[in-house]
Amino acid sequence: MISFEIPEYVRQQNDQIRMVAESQMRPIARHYDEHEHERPTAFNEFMWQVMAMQQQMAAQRRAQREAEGAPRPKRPSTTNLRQLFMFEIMSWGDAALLLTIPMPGLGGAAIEAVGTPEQKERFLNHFYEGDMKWGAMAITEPGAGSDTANIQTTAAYDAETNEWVLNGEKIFITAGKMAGEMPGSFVVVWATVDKSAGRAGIKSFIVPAGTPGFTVAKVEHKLGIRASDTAALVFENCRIPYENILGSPEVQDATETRGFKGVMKTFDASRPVVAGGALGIARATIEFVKEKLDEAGVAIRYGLPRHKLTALERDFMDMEAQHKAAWLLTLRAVWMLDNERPNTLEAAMCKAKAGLAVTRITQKAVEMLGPMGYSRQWLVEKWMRDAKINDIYEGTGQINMLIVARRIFGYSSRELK
Amino acid sequence: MISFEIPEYVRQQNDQIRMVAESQMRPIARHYDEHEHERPTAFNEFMWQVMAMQQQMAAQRRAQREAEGAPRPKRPSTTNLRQLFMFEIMSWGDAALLLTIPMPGLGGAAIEAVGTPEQKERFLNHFYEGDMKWGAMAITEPGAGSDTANIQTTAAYDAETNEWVLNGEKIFITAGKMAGEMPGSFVVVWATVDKSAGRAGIKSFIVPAGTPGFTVAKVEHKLGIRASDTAALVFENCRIPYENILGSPEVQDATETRGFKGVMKTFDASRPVVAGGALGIARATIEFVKEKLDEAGVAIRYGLPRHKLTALERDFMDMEAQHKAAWLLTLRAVWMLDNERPNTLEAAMCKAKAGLAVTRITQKAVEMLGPMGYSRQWLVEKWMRDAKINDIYEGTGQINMLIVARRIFGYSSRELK
Amino acid sequence: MLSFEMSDEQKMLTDQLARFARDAVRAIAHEADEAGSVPPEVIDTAWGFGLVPAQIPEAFGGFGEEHAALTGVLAYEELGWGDLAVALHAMTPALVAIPVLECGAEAQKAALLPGFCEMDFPRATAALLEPAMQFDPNDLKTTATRENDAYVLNGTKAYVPLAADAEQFLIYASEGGQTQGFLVPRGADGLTVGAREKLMGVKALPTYTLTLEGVRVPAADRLGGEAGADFGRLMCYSNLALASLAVGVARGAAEYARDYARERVQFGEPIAHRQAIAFMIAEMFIEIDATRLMVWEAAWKMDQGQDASKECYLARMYADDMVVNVTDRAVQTLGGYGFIREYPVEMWLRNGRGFATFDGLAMV
Amino acid sequence: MLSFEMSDEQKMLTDQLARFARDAVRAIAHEADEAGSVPPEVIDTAWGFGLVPAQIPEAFGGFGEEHAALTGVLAYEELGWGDLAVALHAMTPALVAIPVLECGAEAQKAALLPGFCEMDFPRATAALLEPAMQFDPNDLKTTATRENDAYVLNGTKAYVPLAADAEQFLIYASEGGQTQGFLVPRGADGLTVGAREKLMGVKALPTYTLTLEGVRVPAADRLGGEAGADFGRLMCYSNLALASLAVGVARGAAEYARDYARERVQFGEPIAHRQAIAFMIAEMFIEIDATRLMVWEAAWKMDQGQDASKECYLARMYADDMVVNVTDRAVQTLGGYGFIREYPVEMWLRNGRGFATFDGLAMV
Repeated sequence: MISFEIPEYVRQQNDQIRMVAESQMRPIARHYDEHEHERPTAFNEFMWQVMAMQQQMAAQRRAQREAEGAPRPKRPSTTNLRQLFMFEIMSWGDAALLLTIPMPGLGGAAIEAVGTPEQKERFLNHFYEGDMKWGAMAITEPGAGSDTANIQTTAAYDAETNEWVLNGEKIFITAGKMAGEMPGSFVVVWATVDKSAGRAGIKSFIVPAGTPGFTVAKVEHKLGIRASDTAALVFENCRIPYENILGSPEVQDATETRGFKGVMKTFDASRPVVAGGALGIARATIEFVKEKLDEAGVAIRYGLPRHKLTALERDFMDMEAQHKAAWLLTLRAVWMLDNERPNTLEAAMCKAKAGLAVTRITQKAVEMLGPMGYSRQWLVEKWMRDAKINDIYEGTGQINMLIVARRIFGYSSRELK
Repeated sequence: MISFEIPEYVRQQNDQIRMVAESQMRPIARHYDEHEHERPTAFNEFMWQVMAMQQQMAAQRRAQREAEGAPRPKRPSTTNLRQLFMFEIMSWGDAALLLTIPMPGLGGAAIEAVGTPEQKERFLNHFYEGDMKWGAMAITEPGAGSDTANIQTTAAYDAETNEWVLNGEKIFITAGKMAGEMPGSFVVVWATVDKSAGRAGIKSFIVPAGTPGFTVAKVEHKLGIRASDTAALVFENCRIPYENILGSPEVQDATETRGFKGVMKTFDASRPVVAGGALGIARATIEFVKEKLDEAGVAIRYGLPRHKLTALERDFMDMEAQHKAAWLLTLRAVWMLDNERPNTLEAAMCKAKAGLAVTRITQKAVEMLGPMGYSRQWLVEKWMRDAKINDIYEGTGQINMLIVARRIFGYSSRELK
Repeated sequence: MLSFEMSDEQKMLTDQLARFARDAVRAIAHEADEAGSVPPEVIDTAWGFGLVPAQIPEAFGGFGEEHAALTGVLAYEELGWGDLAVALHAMTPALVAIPVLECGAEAQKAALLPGFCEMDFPRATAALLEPAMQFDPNDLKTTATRENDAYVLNGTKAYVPLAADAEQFLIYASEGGQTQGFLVPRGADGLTVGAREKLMGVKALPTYTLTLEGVRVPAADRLGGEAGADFGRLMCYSNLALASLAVGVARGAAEYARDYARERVQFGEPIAHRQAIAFMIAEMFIEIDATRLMVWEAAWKMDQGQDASKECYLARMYADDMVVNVTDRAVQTLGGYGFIREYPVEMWLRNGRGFATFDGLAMV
Repeated sequence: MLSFEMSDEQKMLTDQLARFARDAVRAIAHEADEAGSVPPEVIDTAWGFGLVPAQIPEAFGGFGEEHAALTGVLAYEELGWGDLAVALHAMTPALVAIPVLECGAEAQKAALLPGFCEMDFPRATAALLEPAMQFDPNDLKTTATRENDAYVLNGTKAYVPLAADAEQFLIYASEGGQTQGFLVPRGADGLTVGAREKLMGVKALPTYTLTLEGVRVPAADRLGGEAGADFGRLMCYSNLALASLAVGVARGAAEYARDYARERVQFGEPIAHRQAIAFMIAEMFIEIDATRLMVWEAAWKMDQGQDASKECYLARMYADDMVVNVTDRAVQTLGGYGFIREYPVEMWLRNGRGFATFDGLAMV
């Protein structure tokens, strides 16, 4: 049965996250935008404790259930749905601060997806113990943005020491500085073990923070999401144990790119979440504009014929509709994920739409609010700057359109370049 | 000196054309839309006489000048500018009827551009004498729309009879039925003399109406411009004299496609004129909407800040601005032509913009006028249907964008496909 | 619990409708557009799916399922995919049945609903639109004035489907600034069915102008009787119906453009190999999916008994714009062929452009 | 007679400005944005081109050419191409000079215009914008009330460029619903220059809030004196200035995106080989050219003495939208690099988004 009902327990969780977003993020959002590269340590500590506590409670619940021999409650998974809401609401709080939170992140997601039990034990199971840690994913290189098959970072196997030796440079790594420098943190690095094999040669490797030869070369100054560090990482003869490779080390022949595709699959999960983050900014913007219109005594009159609307009403309704359209596409993509259906098309659709929608909504909002919209006194101009990354990372709008088009036509990347 | 002043004599000519458009075209526009394939004979006869008279007067002026030994008045050419206005205003009258007017048309333009003196004497100089005649240009084929290099119609030289033998099918030929059937009329047909030579093998040939083996196979039923016949032409062993070839019969090697490019050059002249036709429809629409808004007491208030505009005002201003933007691009393209400057980029720009603008303007107008806009009682719905062809013929919007992009990047058709 | 999956019944229904749309409707759509009428057997088959009787209580002869907007929009998308004129024609009786079902007084239900549960195609239609440039369903020019135990109707209506054959009219008029419906039988004094209208699209659907000159309607025949009708709610059903039909039309056009782009070879390759075409079509599909989901969500909210007027309105506005863009881009994809009436896309553009105007021409 | 060609003088001027923009302005633009100020020598060089003195009659110390909006928009496009903040800073004195030149009483011209013909950068600025969400230049909240032989000004102004250093202010206020200008010297009682503002863009341009508490202005210091000023005409000059600056900013972004797309290799080829990128950039150039032509036509009409207020207004609106779209697409073309402040496009987007707000911040 088609239904748009969000389960009560998800809504309760959302209410809690909303409180955090409102009390912990909004008040400091402007400060960390104006003070780029300053670490929001207090906020991070707070979140660290919250998440550690949640982990403990979840573990206790699991233990108790097992002790009682009670079966796991039988209901469809809502893991990704909850993840989506978490991202949406915290991004509503502040998209940049959200990205600073000590979490396993996309690197963790990759380990979760294809890691061995030992890898999970080493890097994930005790993540929230002790000091704050970060995980990151390092794919992009100066010469390889969307073109991941062209990755130049190499991982050479040294049989003598049973180690991988990494060499290369990664750029635009979200939380790369934290993940690269803070003890216990790690970065999942894409590298090729055989350049001649193309995609089939690309593997990912877990590189712990502090590994000799692994340095944070640079932290970028950015248009938006300034509180979040975006780093360039350099690997110079960086040696990691053999068992830090994710998935099989074997290079399949060029037509067999299952390994590569497996890693690409993590995008099917991450794109809707990123879309949700975009839509959190969009919602914040719409709510803020509405609040200001209310204060100014400007009502939005739904139900009127087009010719009776003001330009402002039309703009505002367009913002709402764009947001709703993108949000429902995103909900669909995570629902498919939770229900274990292939969602590559739908994930790319929602990401493309959300990236465009949030760009359009926030840019329009700045205009609608006039001299105040353009001023750094209000957060709308910041949201416009933060928003733009959503049409760029996790696949630019163009890359996502390409994926959508290929799926619609059933084309390979050779047929539709 | 940058100036937007239109010379007085051009404006006077425009006033005359406007009277024709208003008195001869507007009153019968709906009738010939509703009665597809019915010939607007009276209108055509009228225009035939007008144009014949103009030709005579021009000839007389020339003769008198020569007799008096007076020099040709020295001023920049305005041939294309006047052509543009003629098309714009008559298209404002009715875009479909405009295309029915007995004229040498694009076929004549090709002869004018690259024909020999003998060809001009045979097909153009006495065009307006005697019965009504039509000229047409036949490029498109079922398998070759924008892809003119892929033309399959063949022209084989028969040395015995010193004739070209044409075989193939042409579609979407504007005025193809008239040009193919009315005595004294002609069609300029693109055909290949050597398929292996690609573009270099493509030549154009003048095929007189009534040539054995040349038949009008079909007249299309269309969305708009219904008064204008759009025909499919078939050539079956159609024999024409050797001297009916336009330009050199030699096949240059594949890299030397000057001949082909020469013919493509006619687009640099025709595209701005077609853009002008599109903008005539756009202007008619904007004026009509304005009239109806005036009648309804709805004012358009220029100068207000955006947030004080109504949605209708914003839409209407957008229509005006889109029209103005496309019109100025078009004016520039013809000015360059009249001043003998290369204008391929500018011609493609104005065509692409005008096609989009007229589509957007007319589609929006139908919506703005509500139940009346969608009704066949008013002409706006017809203008929307007529308008659409402008984003399709003389190069679709996509093809024109491709030309613009190639020029901007300095790319060949191999680099940017 | 969140789900994007139809129930088994919905799947069965939409499968049936999709087959009907593909095999029976598409086959006649072009001819119907040119001829200005739909073959009656197609209408009868469409009506035979029982979309309306299904929702009428058993007491009135129906199948007694609930009035479900969500099922309605699923069905309408399939019908719209087949042909808009056929869909509007076949579902014209719903323009009376749904308002009576939702807002009718008990006596009105008893008198009228059984007529919608017969095999024969019911001869009932409604009149909301007016021949004005700036039409507002909440500010009608047609007036209803109370005179003793009757209302007197004056005004002109337009776009009244199937009016020439209708036995039963539901006529909307402004009663002191509020839009209310009035049930008027054929032949009422002062009610004149005018000439058939000529429109840009939906040419296979006969629509008429209606003039009302002092038409007296007994007070009991006001929709909803003493209580009157909740016109806002009816507009929601209309908005949903139109938006889902728009999704159907757009999907038809997008699929056609996709298939054409895959087959049409230019410059040695299918045109779909070029990003300009491929991205255009990708965007069409994204927007269609987005609109569909907005329609679903709004319909679901209606069915939950929540106020969904904003959602229905926004979904409709979004759909109005989307369907014009998508059908226009489909014409563009076909190039010259898009302009030729032998190919269906030009008709979809003409039909698509109508949605912003079609208030009250469909009800789910 | 129709022509799209600059005069030789205009060509020479724009060539000079283009060189200056390329060599001197672009070199410091990023640093200026980060530092929040422009090196004074760049401003002095810009002022040294004499754009303002050129238009001031010889009697007042100028070069005595006519006030030509068309020459102005040509110059402003080049300056905007260089850097918007530098352009706005360097041309701030025009915010006083042009209104005085166009609308000033003779005494006002005599008193003030010579000050704009010196080598030193004139310390003059104007205040139109207000710190309100819904700002309307024709409905100011700052009021001017006549009291005997003076006007009393009350209100708050915002976005006043270079106010901290200004000796001379032109302050716009509502006088009975009509916007009029008032010439106020630094240090006038009740005039307070507030804190420097923090804006999203044009960060190198210092702007300030201004508060006016009972500021008394002699009646003779109302712009235009007894006759007052034609504010509508001044808005035309402002609209033209902003629109041409927007064309400059957009052209800079489009050219940068074009060059980047030609050089950036992905999937084995420059990204410009892909239609999605190539068409996006083609559209940018079409829209830039279209906007420029609209600006030219409006400016030409102004210079012909025709009423061009509609043309100036529409050109500005078109330019406002165009520059946001173009700069946004430029960021998009650069992908991740577009988001990094080392590359100039993100600044162009921030600056570009300001145009819809910048009423009265430039004058041609």
